[in-house]
Amino acid sequence: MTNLVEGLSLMVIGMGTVFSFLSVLVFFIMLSSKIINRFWPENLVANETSKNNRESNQDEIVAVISTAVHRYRNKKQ
Amino acid sequence: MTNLVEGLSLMVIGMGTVFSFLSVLVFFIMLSSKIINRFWPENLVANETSKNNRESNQDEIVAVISTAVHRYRNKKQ
Amino acid sequence: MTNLVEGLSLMVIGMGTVFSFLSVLVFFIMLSSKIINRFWPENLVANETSKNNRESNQDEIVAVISTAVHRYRNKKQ
Amino acid sequence: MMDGLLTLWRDTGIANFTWGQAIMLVICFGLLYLAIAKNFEPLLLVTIGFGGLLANIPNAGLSLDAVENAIRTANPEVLKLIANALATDWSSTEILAKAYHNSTESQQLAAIQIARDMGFENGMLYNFYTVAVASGAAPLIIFMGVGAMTDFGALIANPRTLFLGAAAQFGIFATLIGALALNWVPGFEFSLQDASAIAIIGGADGPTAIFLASRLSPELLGAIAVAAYSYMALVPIIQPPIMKLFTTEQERAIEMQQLRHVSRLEKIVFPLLVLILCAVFLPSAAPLIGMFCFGNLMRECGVVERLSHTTQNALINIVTIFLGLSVGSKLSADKFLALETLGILALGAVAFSIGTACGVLMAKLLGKISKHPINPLIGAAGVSAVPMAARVVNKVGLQANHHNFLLMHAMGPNVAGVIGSAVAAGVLLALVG
Amino acid sequence: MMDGLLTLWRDTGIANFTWGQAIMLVICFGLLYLAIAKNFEPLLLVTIGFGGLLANIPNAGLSLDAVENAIRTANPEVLKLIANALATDWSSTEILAKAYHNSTESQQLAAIQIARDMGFENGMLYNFYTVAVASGAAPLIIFMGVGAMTDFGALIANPRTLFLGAAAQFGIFATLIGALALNWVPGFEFSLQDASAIAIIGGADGPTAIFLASRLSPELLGAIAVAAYSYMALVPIIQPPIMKLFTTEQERAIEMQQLRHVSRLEKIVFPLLVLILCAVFLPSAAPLIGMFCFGNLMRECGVVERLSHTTQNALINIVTIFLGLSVGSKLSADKFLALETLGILALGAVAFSIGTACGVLMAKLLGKISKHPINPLIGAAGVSAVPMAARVVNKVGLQANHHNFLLMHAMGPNVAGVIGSAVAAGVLLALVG
Amino acid sequence: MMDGLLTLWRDTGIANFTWGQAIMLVICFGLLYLAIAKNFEPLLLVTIGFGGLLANIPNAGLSLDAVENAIRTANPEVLKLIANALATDWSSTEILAKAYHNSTESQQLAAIQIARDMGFENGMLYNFYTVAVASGAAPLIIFMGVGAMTDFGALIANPRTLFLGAAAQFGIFATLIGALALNWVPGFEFSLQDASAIAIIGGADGPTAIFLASRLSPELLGAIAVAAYSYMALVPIIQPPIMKLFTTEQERAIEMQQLRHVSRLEKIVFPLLVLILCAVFLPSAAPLIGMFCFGNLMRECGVVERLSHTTQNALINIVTIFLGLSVGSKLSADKFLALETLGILALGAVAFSIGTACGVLMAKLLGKISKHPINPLIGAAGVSAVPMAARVVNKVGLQANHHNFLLMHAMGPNVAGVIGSAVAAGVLLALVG
Ligand code: NA
Ligand code: NA
Ligand code: NA
Repeated sequence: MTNLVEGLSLMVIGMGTVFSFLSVLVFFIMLSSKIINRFWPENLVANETSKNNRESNQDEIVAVISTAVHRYRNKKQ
Repeated sequence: MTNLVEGLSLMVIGMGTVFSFLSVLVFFIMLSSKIINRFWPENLVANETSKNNRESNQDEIVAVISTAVHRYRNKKQ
Repeated sequence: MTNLVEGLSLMVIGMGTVFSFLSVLVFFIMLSSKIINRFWPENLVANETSKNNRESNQDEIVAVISTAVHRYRNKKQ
Repeated sequence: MMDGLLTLWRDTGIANFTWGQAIMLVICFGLLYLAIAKNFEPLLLVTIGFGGLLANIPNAGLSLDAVENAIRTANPEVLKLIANALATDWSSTEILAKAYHNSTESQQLAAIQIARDMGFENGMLYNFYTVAVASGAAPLIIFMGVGAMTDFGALIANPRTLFLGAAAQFGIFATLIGALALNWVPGFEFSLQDASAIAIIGGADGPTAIFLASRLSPELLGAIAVAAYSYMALVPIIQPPIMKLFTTEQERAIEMQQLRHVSRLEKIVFPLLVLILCAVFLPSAAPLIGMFCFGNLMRECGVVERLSHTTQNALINIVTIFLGLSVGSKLSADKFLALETLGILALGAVAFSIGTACGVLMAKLLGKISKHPINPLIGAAGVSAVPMAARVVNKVGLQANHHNFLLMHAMGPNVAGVIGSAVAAGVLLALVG
Repeated sequence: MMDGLLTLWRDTGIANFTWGQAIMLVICFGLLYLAIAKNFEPLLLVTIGFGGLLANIPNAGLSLDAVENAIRTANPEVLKLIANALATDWSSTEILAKAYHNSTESQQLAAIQIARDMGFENGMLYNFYTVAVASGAAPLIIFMGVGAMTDFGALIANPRTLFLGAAAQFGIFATLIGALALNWVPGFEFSLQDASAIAIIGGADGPTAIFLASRLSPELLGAIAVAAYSYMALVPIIQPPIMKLFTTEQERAIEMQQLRHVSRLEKIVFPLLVLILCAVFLPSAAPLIGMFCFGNLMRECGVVERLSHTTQNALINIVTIFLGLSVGSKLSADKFLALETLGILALGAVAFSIGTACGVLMAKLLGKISKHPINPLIGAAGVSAVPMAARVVNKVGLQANHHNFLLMHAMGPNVAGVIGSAVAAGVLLALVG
Repeated sequence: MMDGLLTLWRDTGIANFTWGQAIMLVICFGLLYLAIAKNFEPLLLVTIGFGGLLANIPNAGLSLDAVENAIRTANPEVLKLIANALATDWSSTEILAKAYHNSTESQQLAAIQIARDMGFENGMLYNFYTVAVASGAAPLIIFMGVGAMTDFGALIANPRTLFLGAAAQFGIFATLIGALALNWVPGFEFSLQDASAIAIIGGADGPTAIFLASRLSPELLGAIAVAAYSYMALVPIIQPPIMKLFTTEQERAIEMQQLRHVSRLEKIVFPLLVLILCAVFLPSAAPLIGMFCFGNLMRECGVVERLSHTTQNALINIVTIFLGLSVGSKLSADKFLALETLGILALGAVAFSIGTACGVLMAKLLGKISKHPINPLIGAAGVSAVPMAARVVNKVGLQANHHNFLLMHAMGPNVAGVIGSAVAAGVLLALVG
């Protein structure tokens, strides 16, 4: 019985802590996102360009190979 | 001398155990193989088809590339 | 003060040891290089041939692929 | 030579099998079957199952320490010396074993020295358990690996989903009450520690459950770990009916807005933020949350890719193998084949169900006060069970609306659940540990 | 400053070299030469050889524990305190070292505490040895890795090849007798434990030999491991003449039927089957066979590929490095440069030869009672030494018949030999350990 | 329930923060910033920095052992029992903690047993530190990995660059004098051990510095490791002005001859040669040089590629993670926020500068007596800091002459510096340890 009471108090404290902790975390995530996106915004264009460059090279290689396969198959028929 | 006798008895018991153990294992492997192949036979065709599919794709790629290499070399000459 | 004297003696012994050790090492490296290159010279040609073989295969593949890419691009234009 | 044969016979499994061990072997084969044939959390259930097999080989003593192995031989002289070291009398080997576990560290050391002097040694699985689990290292390293494999982008893009991860932890605390209430049933005697360790099953997070159980209730570790991983594997069966019970077809069809892009810097700051909050408000959660955040920082910071790669591969795999074998070593008949295990299994199911329901209800509440539409299904992912729960959400969502892809939205509450249960574990450690 | 120079000089290797250490260094360079230039089992012989070099650096004490390092300094005050803790008198450092090894665990602990209080520490190789070999962990983990790398398909397709693996173990037990008979030669005093540890060289299986030696006769571990790996590397030289001696050209030319396909389920069931038999009949073989089967199950079950991959790569490589260094740490002059080592080397050669002969003879017998033709050469693969022995069989077979590819057929007895020697090790552990 | 809330509050970080911890957290965030944003030796500074964060979480006790954690609670009964075991009185927890560290091994064991009996446990970082650093294992394994990653070709082609690596070690011994001289400043009290551990920062080699500090001055380990890695990261800023101060534009423009081809056999013989010299002349350097040569032999011998690959990847990465966290665990406020740390940082900068200058001057001297032209810049690479210092040499060389590629020539002195500082560490261990 005393244990059950202890358990109930654990539940209240526990859920309270979980909610408080995560609420504070929500607040700070929002705050940090705002600060970061205002003062150190990610240069999306630059990033994606360099990424695109790399990817487009790969795309081209894929394109070349698949074209080669295609032509080869057509020729086979 | 007593050690030698002990050694001989170790040899008899040891080889006996090794042979018994592996004989029983032979029996159970055969039994399990029979049971498995009767009740849960591996769908070889399905398996191999899917495998073949994968492999045939690879084969085709290999074929394409080697053809390409070939043509390229012939052209070079 | 005594510590400082000890430190000075450590410095002399230490630098002495470092220099002696590395000097002996210099000597033995030179000696071993001479011995090795006289008695067990590396068959550079053989080595490089086998390496070249492997590499030339790769070179050819690279060449084939880049040619394919080239032709593909020219065709595209 | 007859002596030799007799020794060998007395040593065989047939001559020493107990019913309990036979049943445990069957149970462990069952775990292996579920893992291999049904793909139930195979990484842990294959290793735990096999560890359980090894632990229940009669007369091998793989999961016993040197003293327990000495006691197992039941040689009166050996027993007398050990009883002497423990400063007790002895009438049966069981009583002596119990006395050994209840004696002080210095008495235990004396007993170990005597057992070693007589040539007894720790079993291999006992050594693995000591190094990997009793020290707390293995679950924490796995947690670091999980951190290195987790992308918090979805959570940072929509931080309010943290509330869903918080709500789902109600499963933990409700189960705690349930475990204590079970004490009214004759045969159950869960201490507050036991109840807390059982409750954490509701966190749906393997390493957290093993870590907490190893601190609070090592005796129940085997059953708790098996229950936790089994229910995590059963998420696709347990959750959908509950999700459907608490939502209407219409609610399940709600489409959500695409998540915004999250910058690299936001992702780097996130683990540091979580760590600071943990340091300020809940230091007892520091081992779990600290290692998790460390793994995640290695992932996101972009300058230690080789460490992050090894953490996600070789290191977590090696630790998983030894963690699984060690947990399996706790699947001994005398501890697992007890009424408690049935209670733990029942409570685990309750914990998952309550957690799911609370997550869904919280999502409904959140949907009412939010400007953007929120599909209540994503609340179910708050129990963690990453990434299975999020996938289940996606599947149930698609059933209601063929254009409704909830996977990314469910990843937010899903990873929030991991943090939530680590926080809950921290509270339990602080107040009960 | 003169003091410093003197200390440094007294510390140098030149001032402390003993003949024994110089010879051991030459031997270790020999092992490295064989490994690097002749490709003799390089994974183990490079690591063991280098460990041996490190262990024989005079005055470095890398393979000594704190107390041995304290005794090595020969400072009378230090020796007095240690002798006091061990409750003995002392006249020479050798006698004190011996007393230390023969004293009880609690006396040893007292001596260690005193040595630590005076600033002495365990050598690095001693630590590696304790963690990797004395605990039994490293050979078992390697065995798990070997299990994960072994395909039992050939054995399951033709289970009778297990008899070949059984017959080849006769080499073990014949060597056991040989070792005991050697006691008639003055200078040899092999106990039953020593003889058993030596005999296992005939099992042609590195981790099994190291594991058994570490349990039964740690003093001989270095020589036994070196002999085992050396002869495994010499299989292509030792076996062919024996194979040819017991077979006719005609027999060697026998072609065998292609092996049937083995299903995935059969391969999954196999390790579990072996484990059950081990549990029922020979629990003392459980550590070896258990870990081996665990590795094999991870390989075959198909649901834990990432664990299997790590076991076969990062994990087994890491453990190999530390196992090799640890074994090498046992190559100290006082233990290796003894008459016993010559005896062990001679016995090892005998063991391999007898094992090979028995395997071949058993294959001839089996061929007579079998419907399908059996090439007696494949019996030679029964000694294990995977996969070298099977390759040798293939080569000798091709010499007799250019269309005779025996490799796959030899893999059956080859892996059977691994199980056979693990079983033999279990028997020896049960009766002699 | 009020009790519970109170316990939780008393447990929080806010209620327990000390100024020291807060400042340490800021410093550790600074280290993380430098590592992530500025790419300063990120592998070590990310892990050390995060370890430091974890160690300074108030009330978490992650870097304390069981007894220290027991003392931290300040429960009078607990303190009384521990003081009893240590046979001391106690007035404050600080005094008791000090008494614990100064007591004998057997008293410490008694105190540990009591703390364990009362349920206290080692913090996670303390366990990591014990296994990884106190044993000496982690820095040695890292050194093995560095050996496996180092190509000595450039050094073998031009062995005289070893003299540059020797000269640069003058930075170590000059710093030693400096540290002892600092004792004249009130507040500094460096023992000879402390001074030696600090001096090794001038070796510009992380694992060597950590290994030596763990042997000679564990209290200063945190500050020394941070200083060593920070200055290694600052090499591109510290070295160029010194290099330019001691050379003329003309000297910096000197072009060097292409290095000759070095055969595989020469590369195999090299690590064995270094090991033999170490065994003969300086056994106290055997742990460092031995492991380094072992790694290099695995790399070059060509027959154990799988071991070499794992050593360079999974193994070194795993050990780096735990080494970093362990070193970070030593960044506690009471040890780091002391006047000593400022002294260490100042001495470290001096050490690097003197080492650089001596290397350059030696290169000028060598250039004068050599037939082939030698660019004095390559002497700066003799401090080690592989490969950063060599890159800096290359860059400064290119500034003076656009066709002057010195990278390969600087690699010789660069790796010579690694051997040089290992030798210096051996001397210090032999004379001061
Ligand atoms: Na959770
Ligand atoms: Na064998
Ligand atoms: Na250096």
